[in-house]
Amino acid sequence: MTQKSKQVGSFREAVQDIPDGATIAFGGFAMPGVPFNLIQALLEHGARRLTLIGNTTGGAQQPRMPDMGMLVENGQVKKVVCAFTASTRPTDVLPFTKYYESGEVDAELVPQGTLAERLRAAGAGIPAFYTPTAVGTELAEGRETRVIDGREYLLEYALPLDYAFIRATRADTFGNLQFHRSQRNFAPVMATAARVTIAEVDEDILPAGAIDPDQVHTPGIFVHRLVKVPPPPNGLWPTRRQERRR
Amino acid sequence: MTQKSKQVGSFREAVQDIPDGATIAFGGFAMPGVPFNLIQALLEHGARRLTLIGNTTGGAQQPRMPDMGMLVENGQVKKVVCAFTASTRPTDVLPFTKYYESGEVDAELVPQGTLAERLRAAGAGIPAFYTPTAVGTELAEGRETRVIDGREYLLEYALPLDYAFIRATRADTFGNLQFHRSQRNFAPVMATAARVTIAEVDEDILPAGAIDPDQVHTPGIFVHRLVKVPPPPNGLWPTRRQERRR
Amino acid sequence: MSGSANGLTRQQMADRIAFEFQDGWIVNLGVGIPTMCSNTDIGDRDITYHSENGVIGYGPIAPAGEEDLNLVNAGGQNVTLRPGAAVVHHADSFGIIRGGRIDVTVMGAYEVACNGDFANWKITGQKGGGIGGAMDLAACAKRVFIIMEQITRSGAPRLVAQCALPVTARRVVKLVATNYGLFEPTGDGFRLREIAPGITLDEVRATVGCKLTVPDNLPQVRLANQ
Amino acid sequence: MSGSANGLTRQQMADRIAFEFQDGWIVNLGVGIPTMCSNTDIGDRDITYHSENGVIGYGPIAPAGEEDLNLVNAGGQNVTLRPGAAVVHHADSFGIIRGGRIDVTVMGAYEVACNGDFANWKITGQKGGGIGGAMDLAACAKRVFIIMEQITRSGAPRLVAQCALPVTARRVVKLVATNYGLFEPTGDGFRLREIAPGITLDEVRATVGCKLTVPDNLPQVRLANQ
Repeated sequence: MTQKSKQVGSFREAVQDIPDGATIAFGGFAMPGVPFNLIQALLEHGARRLTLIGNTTGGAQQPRMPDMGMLVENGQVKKVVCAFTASTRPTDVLPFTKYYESGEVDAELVPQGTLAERLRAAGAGIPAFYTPTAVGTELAEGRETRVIDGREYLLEYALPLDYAFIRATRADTFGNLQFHRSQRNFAPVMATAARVTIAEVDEDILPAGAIDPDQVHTPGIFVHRLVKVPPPPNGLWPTRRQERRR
Repeated sequence: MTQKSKQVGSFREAVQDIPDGATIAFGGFAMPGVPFNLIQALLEHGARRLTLIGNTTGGAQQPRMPDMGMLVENGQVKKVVCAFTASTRPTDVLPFTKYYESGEVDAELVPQGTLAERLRAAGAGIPAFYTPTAVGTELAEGRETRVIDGREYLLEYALPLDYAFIRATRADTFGNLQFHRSQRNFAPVMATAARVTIAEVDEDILPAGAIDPDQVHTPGIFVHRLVKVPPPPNGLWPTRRQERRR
Repeated sequence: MSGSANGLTRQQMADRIAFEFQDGWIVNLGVGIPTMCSNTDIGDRDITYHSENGVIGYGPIAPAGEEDLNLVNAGGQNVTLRPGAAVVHHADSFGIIRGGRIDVTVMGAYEVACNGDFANWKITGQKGGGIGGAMDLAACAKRVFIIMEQITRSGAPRLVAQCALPVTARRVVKLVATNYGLFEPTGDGFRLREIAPGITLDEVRATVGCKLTVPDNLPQVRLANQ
Repeated sequence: MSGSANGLTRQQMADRIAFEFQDGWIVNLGVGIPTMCSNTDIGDRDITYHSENGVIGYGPIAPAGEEDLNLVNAGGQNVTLRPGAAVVHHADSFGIIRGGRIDVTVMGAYEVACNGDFANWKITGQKGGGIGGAMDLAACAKRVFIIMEQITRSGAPRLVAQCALPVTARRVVKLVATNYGLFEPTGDGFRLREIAPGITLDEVRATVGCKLTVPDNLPQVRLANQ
C-alpha cells in the first residue's frame, strides 16, 4: 500500500483548478484559522462569480489581512454566506458594505450556529434539520417551521461546498490535521462539507503515522491538498490584534 | 475559582440516585468502551422499568460480561433501543430474544448511524433531522418522509437521555475525557445527550489541566461523575474476544 | 470608549451582572461590555467561560507579549486558558449552546422590550447585519442577561414597550443592567430592582419607554461581591 | 465454518471482490466473509479501510498476544492500525458514511434481487433483527458489493427476482460474488460476469431465481491480482 503525499509545492498550485462559479468556504474566527495564504492565492488566481462562505466578510481589523472583502473588491464574488454581513457597531462600516448596498454582490445572513450546523449537515449526509435558532425573527419570515414537543423550530438545509480553505498547525502526508486552540473553529466541519479541502499548515508536513490516531482533529480522508506556510515575509501569519480605527 | 473533583468513590455511589423509569445509554461497540462496572452496579442497584439504549443487547460473546441482556433477565427493563435486537445469524439466539418474543420487554430497532445521529441531535439541540438511511425499508413504513433535491429522506427525532454510562481511558477532575482507539465509539455523543454522564475510567483521575485542551475528546461540562476502575478481579476489564458457542 | 457619564461605569455594569453568576455555571460572554464580566471578583464561585469558537474554560486576557495568537474569545481578544479547559470545533460549540448547556449568556443590545424580546443585530435602514452567535445563544441559553446603556445617543429609551428594530429572539431576557440600574422585564413593563448611585428615580422613570414598577425599599446597585 | 463445498472458497470470494478495489478507495467491510477482503493481495493500490466504530485506516488482524483490546473492526476482531490512521466517534463515523465518502461497502446478504434490492437484517418469522450499520452503508456508500453463498442451506436461490425478506436498501447492489461466480444485477435479471472453476453453466442457471444473461466468452473467476 503506497501512500502518496498530499503536499503540493505552492499556494498557486493548490488553487489553480478552481473554476469560475465555485462555492468556497474559508475557515477562521477572528485571526485564528484564517487561510490567509490561500485567500491571497485566490486573489491572484482570479476565479470569478464565486460563492464564499465564512464567519465574516472581514475588514474589521488592522492590519488588514487577505479576506473575503478583498475578493469582493477584486470583482471575484457573486454571493457571500456569513454570520456577519455588517458590523453591529453603527459607526463601523465594513469594506464589503458598499458592494452589498449597491447590489453588486448578494449576501445570505445566517446565524453562526446555524452556519456551522448546515456545514456539518452537508458533511454528514443530513440534507435538512430543525433548529430553534432565529424562530420569531426576521430571518424566519416566510420560512418553513415545525412545532415539535410544543416548541417551534425552523427548517434549515445542508450547505455543501466545492472547496474548503482551512489553516492547521500540523499535518501528515495523508492529510490528517491538528489545530492549535481556537484555530480549529469552523475548519473540521468545512472539511467534511467540501468536495476538495485545501489546508495551509504552520509546521512542516509530517510522515503518515507521526500523529497519534486518537489525536487527529480532521481525518485525512477529508483533506486533499496541503501547503506548508513559509516563514514571513513570504508566508502570511496571524498578527497581534489591533482594533480598526473608526 | 475552586473546582470540585467529580470523582466518586464507588460504582455503587455513582448509580445510587438512578430512579425507576430512567432512560440510560451504555457506550460500547463489541468489548471496547462498554461500561461493565457501571452496568454491574446497576444490576445490584435494582432500578426498574428502565429504557436502555446501546448498540446491542449483548450476550453474543464469551466470556459474557455485564450487558443490557442481563438487566433484562433481572427484570429491570421496560424497553431497549438498539441497532441489533437479534443476531443476523439464524442459528445464534441472543439471551434477550425470549423476553422480547414473549412481550415482556419492548424494543425499538434503529440503524446504527441513525442511533448515533439521534443521540448527537439530542446533545446538539436539534429536535429532528432527515436521513437517507432506511428509506424504502420496513422501518420506514408509515413514517414521515420528504423529498429534497429529488431524493427521499426519512424524518428522525432526537433521542435524549437521563443518564449516559461510558468508559474512558483518562480523565481529569473536571471530567475532561480521553478514549483509547475504538473505545470512543458512542461515548462522546451519549455524553452530550445525557442530563447526567457517569464515566468509568481506566487510569487514575488526573488533576485539572493535565490533559492538553486540544486533545480532550469529551469536555468536562458533559461529565458529572467519574469512577476509577480498580484492577481485576475487583474491576471488570475487556478481555480477548472469543466467539460464542453456537 | 470611556465609561458612562451618568451612573454606573461599564465595568460596574459588568460587575453587577457577574454577581448573579452561580457556582458551577457555564457562562457565555458577548462582545463588548459583557466580556468585562470575567474581570469581576465573584469569590470562590467556579465559573466555566464558554466562547462560540469552541473554547471552554478560558480565563483572563493574556498579558501583553504572552498572547497565543491562535487563542481568542468571542471578541477576538487573546485570552488564557484555565486548568481543565477544552477546545471543540464550531459545530460542537454551538451544539453546547443549542443543547441548553449555557447557564447564562450576557450580551449587549440596542433595545429590550418588556416582554423579554430584544434586538442587537440590525440597525434601521441598514442592509445586512451582524448576528454572529447571538440568535443561537438567545434562543437556547437557560438565561439571557443584557448589559446596555440606559438611553441611545440621541436620548431615546432602550427599555421599551416593544422593539422597533428586528429582534434577536423573543421573550428571553431575564435581567438587564444599564448605567441607571438593574431591571427585570415583567411582561407588561419593567421592574427596577436596584438603582445606580447618583441616579434619581425621576431620571429612571423619564428614560424607560413603558410601565415601570419600583419596589418600596429600592436598594442601590450592589457594587461588591457578597 | 468451512469453505463452500462447491466452487469458490470464502477467501476466494473475498479475493475476487477485493480485486475490484481501486487505488485511493475508502472501503467498509462488513462482518463475516467481507472482512477477509483485507487479507487479499491487491498490489500497491492504496486502500483505506473504514469501520463503523470510527476507525479509519485499519490494517490486518492483530497477531495473537499483541492485541489492543480497545481496538476492533466492525466484526469485533482486534485489528492493527496502519500509518495515517485516525479515530473518530460514532456520529462522525456515520457522517463519513452518509456523507458519501465510502467508495464501496462489502456486505453479506440473505438475498439479492435483480433490481439491486438486497436483504440482510431480518429472517422470516423473527421478531427483531440485526441492522447494525448496514442500512446506513447500503443507502449511502457509492457502491454496494455483496458476498454470499449461491444458495441457502435448503438449496433455494439467493439471487432472486424480488426479495422475500425485508430489504436493507433498494436498488443499490452493483456486484455480487458467490461461490458459483460473479454477478451483476441488470434490472430484470443478473448478468454472469465470471464463473467459478468446477461449476457448470447449468449449475449456475439452476440456482438463479430469475433471468440470467451469460456472455458468449464467459471467463472463469479471476483468482489472482493483476
